[in-house]
Amino acid sequence: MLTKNDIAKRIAQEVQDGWYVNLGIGIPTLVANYIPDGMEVEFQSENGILGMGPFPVEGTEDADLINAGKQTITAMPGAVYFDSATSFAMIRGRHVQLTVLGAMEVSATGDIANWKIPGHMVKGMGGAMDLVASAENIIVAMMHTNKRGDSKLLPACSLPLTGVGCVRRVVTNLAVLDIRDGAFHLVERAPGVSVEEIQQATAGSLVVPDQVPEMAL
Amino acid sequence: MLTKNDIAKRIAQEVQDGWYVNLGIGIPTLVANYIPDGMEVEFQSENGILGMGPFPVEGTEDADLINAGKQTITAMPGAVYFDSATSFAMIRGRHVQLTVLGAMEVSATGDIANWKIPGHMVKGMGGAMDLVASAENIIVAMMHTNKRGDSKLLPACSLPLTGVGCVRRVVTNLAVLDIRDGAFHLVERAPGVSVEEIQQATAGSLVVPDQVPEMAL
Amino acid sequence: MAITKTVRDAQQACEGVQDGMTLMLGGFGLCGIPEHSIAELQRLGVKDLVCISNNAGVDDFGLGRLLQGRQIRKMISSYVGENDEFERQMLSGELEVDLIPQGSLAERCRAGGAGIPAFFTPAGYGTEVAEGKEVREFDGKPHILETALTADFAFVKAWKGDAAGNLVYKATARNFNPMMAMAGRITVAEVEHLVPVGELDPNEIHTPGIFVQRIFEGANFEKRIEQRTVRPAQS
Amino acid sequence: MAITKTVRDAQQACEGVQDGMTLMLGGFGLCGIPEHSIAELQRLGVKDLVCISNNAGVDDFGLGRLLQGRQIRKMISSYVGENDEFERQMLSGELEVDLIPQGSLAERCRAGGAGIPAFFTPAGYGTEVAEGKEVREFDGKPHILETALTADFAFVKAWKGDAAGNLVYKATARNFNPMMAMAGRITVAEVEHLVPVGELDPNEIHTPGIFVQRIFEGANFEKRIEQRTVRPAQS
Repeated sequence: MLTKNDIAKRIAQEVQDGWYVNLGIGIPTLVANYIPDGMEVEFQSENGILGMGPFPVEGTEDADLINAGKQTITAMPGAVYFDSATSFAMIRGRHVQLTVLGAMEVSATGDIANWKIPGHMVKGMGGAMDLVASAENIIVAMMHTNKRGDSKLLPACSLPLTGVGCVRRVVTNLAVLDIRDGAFHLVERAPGVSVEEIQQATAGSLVVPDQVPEMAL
Repeated sequence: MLTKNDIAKRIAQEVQDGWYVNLGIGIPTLVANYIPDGMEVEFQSENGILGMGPFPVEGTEDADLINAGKQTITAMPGAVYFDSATSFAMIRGRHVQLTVLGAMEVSATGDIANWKIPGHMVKGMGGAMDLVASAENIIVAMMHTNKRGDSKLLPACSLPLTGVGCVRRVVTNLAVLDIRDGAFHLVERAPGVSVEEIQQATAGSLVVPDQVPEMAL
Repeated sequence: MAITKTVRDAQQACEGVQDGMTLMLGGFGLCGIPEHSIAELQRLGVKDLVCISNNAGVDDFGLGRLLQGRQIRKMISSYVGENDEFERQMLSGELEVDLIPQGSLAERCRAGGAGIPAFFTPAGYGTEVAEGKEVREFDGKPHILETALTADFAFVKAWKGDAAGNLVYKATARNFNPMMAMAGRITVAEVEHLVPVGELDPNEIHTPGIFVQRIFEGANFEKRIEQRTVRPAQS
Repeated sequence: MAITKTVRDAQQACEGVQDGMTLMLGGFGLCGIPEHSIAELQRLGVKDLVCISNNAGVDDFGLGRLLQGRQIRKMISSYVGENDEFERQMLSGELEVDLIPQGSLAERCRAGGAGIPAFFTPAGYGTEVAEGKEVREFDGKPHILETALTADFAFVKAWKGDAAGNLVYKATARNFNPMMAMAGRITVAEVEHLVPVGELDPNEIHTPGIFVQRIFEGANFEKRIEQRTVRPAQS
């Protein structure tokens, strides 16, 4: 079973040279830690920076330089700042090659719910609806089940949607799964996790090929 | 009867402190020459400058600094450059207080035609359609009649339109006229020009008040 | 000759703000917010405000200060966490909240300033955000029609500015400020450094002065950091 | 780590341009045009092009060079004077011309780059530009629906740029370049000065590198002036 850092590590393997990548809050943020040195990848944060670097060295924080999670950050050489309209022009206009974000639920048709639980305080969708409606390549990073042990990979989302038919791949603590033709297709198992465990934890239609390799991390 | 420079001089009297002004090609361009020193007025050129100054001193021309007429210009202190989308955001968003432009025909309902003569080479509307569709305050600067002596102030335009119901005031070599309620309202006569001459040169409905003062230039 | 927009201070800048008005306020979280104008709005005690702002501040800073005095009737935002008083007022129904996708919020403000009354975007299609909105397909993909936002007053914060209202922002403190500056009937800019006209390079200005009606230099910006994240200094 | 976009020269930058493609070309008049890319397109001899450009150059410079070789099938522009060969081809029906208001042209390119498939504008309502287009009233004022423009290749010209594709324009040579950079499937930038990554202040970049796929430094820009207007030196 993968840790959150392992999930990030596995997703980092999806990133290709020359890609602009938007990482959501939580596990997705960790992906940046596992990009190989020398790989030409730039991170976009929707509040207005391309070329986001690591957290600042203590004492050099700048209140004017934050990421979408409102954390203090740094800028890499070649970075650029821009306004929010331009930022979402990049996202909506499909200039960002990969979006990684968390989810509460994902459906077998690629729907995603990650912003609202009826009856609970609703904080808002932030940029998530723009991101999922536009990105060509969306990977969801999440635990396979919720705190009650219920599957988060469903035939249909029960929570209010963030986007429709947009998720292409899900990486969980148990598996890598692709979404197509109305089903989850098992691609890889987490080390030590059996196909049966994955089947049990997946409520939506699951297609299991003959060979399901274990992830190489 | 006014010269082209006189027309510009008369229009300059319309300009108020604190206004951003867009001047079209031809007579309108001359308006800038008659703004009193010390008046806070900035000229916008739709190709991307606010705070346009006079032509450059010989030898200091810069190919990168032109106006919408493609003439070399200078920038005043406080000037700013921007892209064409932002430029027309200013125009469409009604941030420019006054637009002065030329016309081939103006109708008594405020329609304007100034871009196309069927059968002749059509060069295009440039920014004129955006300007007339958006500006709150549009003054047309033109000769009262065309080269054949026909009135350019008509019941309805005969040429393809640039904009509909948008012109508020016309300043010609003969008169200042306001457009409202489907008629030209005579406001001022050019020095030495009689009301009868203006009536004769105006094909559209003309309302003449009891008193028609002569322009003070 | 450049048009002078300078006012003395936040008090003069906020003249004319009245109960029931719609305000835009720049900033993302607490980054790049017009903190002096917000303090003055609190002092003025204007009520029943509709505030368009990406976030709602924290309990004692940013828009949280106006929430304390129940000055806000409605918030139009994309994300409103980090504020207990906000949560209390929202859950009790005292505060109306309109949540819209962040990109649509930014684009709707720009549209308002640019004279574009409506545009199509894919964001929110198939979600509750699309309810009651026109849906149309372009290239086989459904989009929803979103309308422009404008405000009686827009309050923005910049790093540098001049008397002509030209503004330069710093780093990610730019965020929503440029579009909101465009969309205010009266736009008030507070800046860290008010420089003489002509000092800003005309190539490097982010907000042309035409969008700004009033400008003042604020003293002692607090510029609070919401999430201080650091790494240790390397030895 | 920054993504490298540098190519050797115009020849490498234009690889993949084919007959029948839609191209965008920045510039206003002859100001800020991608003159090296145009020269290369002429050398390549690609034909049947659809060119989106505010103007069409003069007889022997700018897009006029592609008109000479009858490489252009259709021009989408706002103003096309100053070019005899253009006039000849247009009147003879060899060249198709789509004239659109300048502000709509700029906004349609921006929309294409920003994933906005369509928007409403008042420009052109009641004129032949509105023919066949949807009309809708907002606040009692009629607007027409305009759609986004995109291109297979966009060619832009900047003053300074770096290997990451970040661009800075000079003065009014900015014009259509930023929006066209956004709207090209492949955007080629030619710059007067290619500077090391990290040298451009990230606050002062006009076109973020994400919009640019190829960049090269041009040698010996001609930068022809169309209307040289001057006043005498004062004594």
